[in-house]
Amino acid sequence: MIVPLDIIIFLVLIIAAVLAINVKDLLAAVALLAGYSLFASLLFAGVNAVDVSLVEAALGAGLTGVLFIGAILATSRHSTAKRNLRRRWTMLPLIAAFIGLMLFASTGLPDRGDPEAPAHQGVSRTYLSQSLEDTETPNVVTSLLADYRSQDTLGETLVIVTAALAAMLVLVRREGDDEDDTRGSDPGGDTSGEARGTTDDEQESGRDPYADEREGGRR
Amino acid sequence: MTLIADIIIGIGMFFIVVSTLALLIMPDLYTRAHAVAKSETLGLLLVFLGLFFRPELDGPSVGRLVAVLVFSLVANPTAVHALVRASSRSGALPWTVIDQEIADAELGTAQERYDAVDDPVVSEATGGPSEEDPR
Amino acid sequence: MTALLELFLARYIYLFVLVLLAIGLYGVLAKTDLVKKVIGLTIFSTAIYLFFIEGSLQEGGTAPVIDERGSDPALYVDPLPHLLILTAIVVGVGVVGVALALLVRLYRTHGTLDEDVIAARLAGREVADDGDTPEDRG
Amino acid sequence: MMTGAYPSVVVRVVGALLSPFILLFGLYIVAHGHYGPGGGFAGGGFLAVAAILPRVTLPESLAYKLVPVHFGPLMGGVGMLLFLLCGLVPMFFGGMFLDYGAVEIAGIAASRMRYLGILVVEIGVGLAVFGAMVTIFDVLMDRSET
Repeated sequence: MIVPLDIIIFLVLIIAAVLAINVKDLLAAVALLAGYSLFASLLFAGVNAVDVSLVEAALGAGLTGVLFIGAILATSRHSTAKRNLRRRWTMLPLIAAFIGLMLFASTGLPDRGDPEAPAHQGVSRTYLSQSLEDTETPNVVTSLLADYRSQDTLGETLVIVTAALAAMLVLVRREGDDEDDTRGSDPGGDTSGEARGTTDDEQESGRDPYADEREGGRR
Repeated sequence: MTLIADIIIGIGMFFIVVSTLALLIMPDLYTRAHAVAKSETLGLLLVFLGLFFRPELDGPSVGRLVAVLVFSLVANPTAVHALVRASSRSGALPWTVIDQEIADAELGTAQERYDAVDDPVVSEATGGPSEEDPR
Repeated sequence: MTALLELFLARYIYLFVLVLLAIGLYGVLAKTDLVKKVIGLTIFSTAIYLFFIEGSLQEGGTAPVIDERGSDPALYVDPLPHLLILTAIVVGVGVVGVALALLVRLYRTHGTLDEDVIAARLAGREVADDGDTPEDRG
Repeated sequence: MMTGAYPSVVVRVVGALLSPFILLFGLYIVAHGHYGPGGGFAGGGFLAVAAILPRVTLPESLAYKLVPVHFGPLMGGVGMLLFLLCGLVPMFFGGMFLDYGAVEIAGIAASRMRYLGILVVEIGVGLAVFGAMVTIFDVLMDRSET
């Protein structure tokens, strides 16, 4: 991998992550998140992790975005949550402490691309040299996934199916299940509940951000 | 052979760079989308055309390249079309050059003009004569 | 100076990954919008994937698909982290799906995704009437 | 909402045109995992995209006839069951759980047997991921049936 290109992609990743966290329009945040995943998949391809790159591009960048957009259209497009400054200032030292700890721990890690790193001395050498005669499969990741470590894969597949069933269990409306949809229009004591209507109308919800952009373009 | 391939790929990369520059310096969404839809598709086409002249190309690679080329030629303009259509329905106005004095003179009626321009777009999108929504 | 540059080139992955981890952690901890929390979670986990995959790199290694050069382990990168991260990405998508289902359910019940508002409302209800709180199950 | 016919004929035609090819590409990815990048997880993702693309572009009656709502949980269960059965078969031949090399069929070497076992496992994983993703999408779109 060419190192300057690597660094540029990392800078793009950082910018996309900061914007995705900070932008008000949630659909824009999801678009930035998909771009973040796509550049991460480029980085995976750069270090010869082709299988991971393919999965990240298909599932991480594609399907995650679709799921996010579906959920945002089902709820509310604009992030109207008020800033909680007290919480931010209590969290920042915590994050700084975490990063400092990690930085201290990373001094014990091997250099980048070191062939003598301890992680490479283990069982994966056996996998690489034995895969072709054991399973007739040139792609070692596939033979690892479905043969040498297939119990791991069995567990992961079970997790995926369980996640789908859990989502069904949480969200499917059943008969006689009418406590939904009444609480949303509840004229309760809070103020921000009324500010967030359902946004099936594109014209109303789209007017404000584009008006800002148009003013910026005319100046 | 390799020289021809390099020249064609270079021209294609020129178009991609130009479209990226246009994406950065163009003033509004419509001109940016125009740059992406036309110039970048042409650049991609030229890059793939140059790859066909590379000497290390074999049979399966040609098939894959053609498949990727057809996919991107179909999908890229469609995505831009959907994007521009959605933004037009949301009421994004195209960029126009206006003089500062005229702008100051018209400042009082800006909201009125915004509504006047906005309404035809909305009515066309929701119930106009060119409507093709089957629902 | 050159020693510093060499140190940077050998270690810059850890630096960038730590910055991404910090951004993701900030999104999870400091934002009150729940969708932003899920976005922060995704950023955090993708940074972890990057760290893991960069650890699998070996100088002079190519993609772990055995070709005519033979099956000498020094010719290929380490395939084991690829397997682990491959399954972790798919599980991450499943986790995001369940989290979004919970968010939609919360929105149906409370009409908002602001964490502070929901927490205050839940606390208020609990004080007001103890037993019958159907929204607790949401 | 997101599902239903997209009100532009270009997007509808391209969506209808592309989704069978994406389906084919997903099947290729699932089956080609032995020789290149790919396998059950990525292929299942592409299959799920091929099922979701008609739902967001084509009319609902057509899209939900192509891939019905109950297909998601069904395919998830079928894939999981295929994986489990593939793991159980070697136990009847005296092998361990998921040790396909222990299966003895005349004329097929043990390494070839493991090759075929990998193929069956990949297909099971692909079906499970496809079913799970389609199910999560349908549930978020409020289209699931109990």
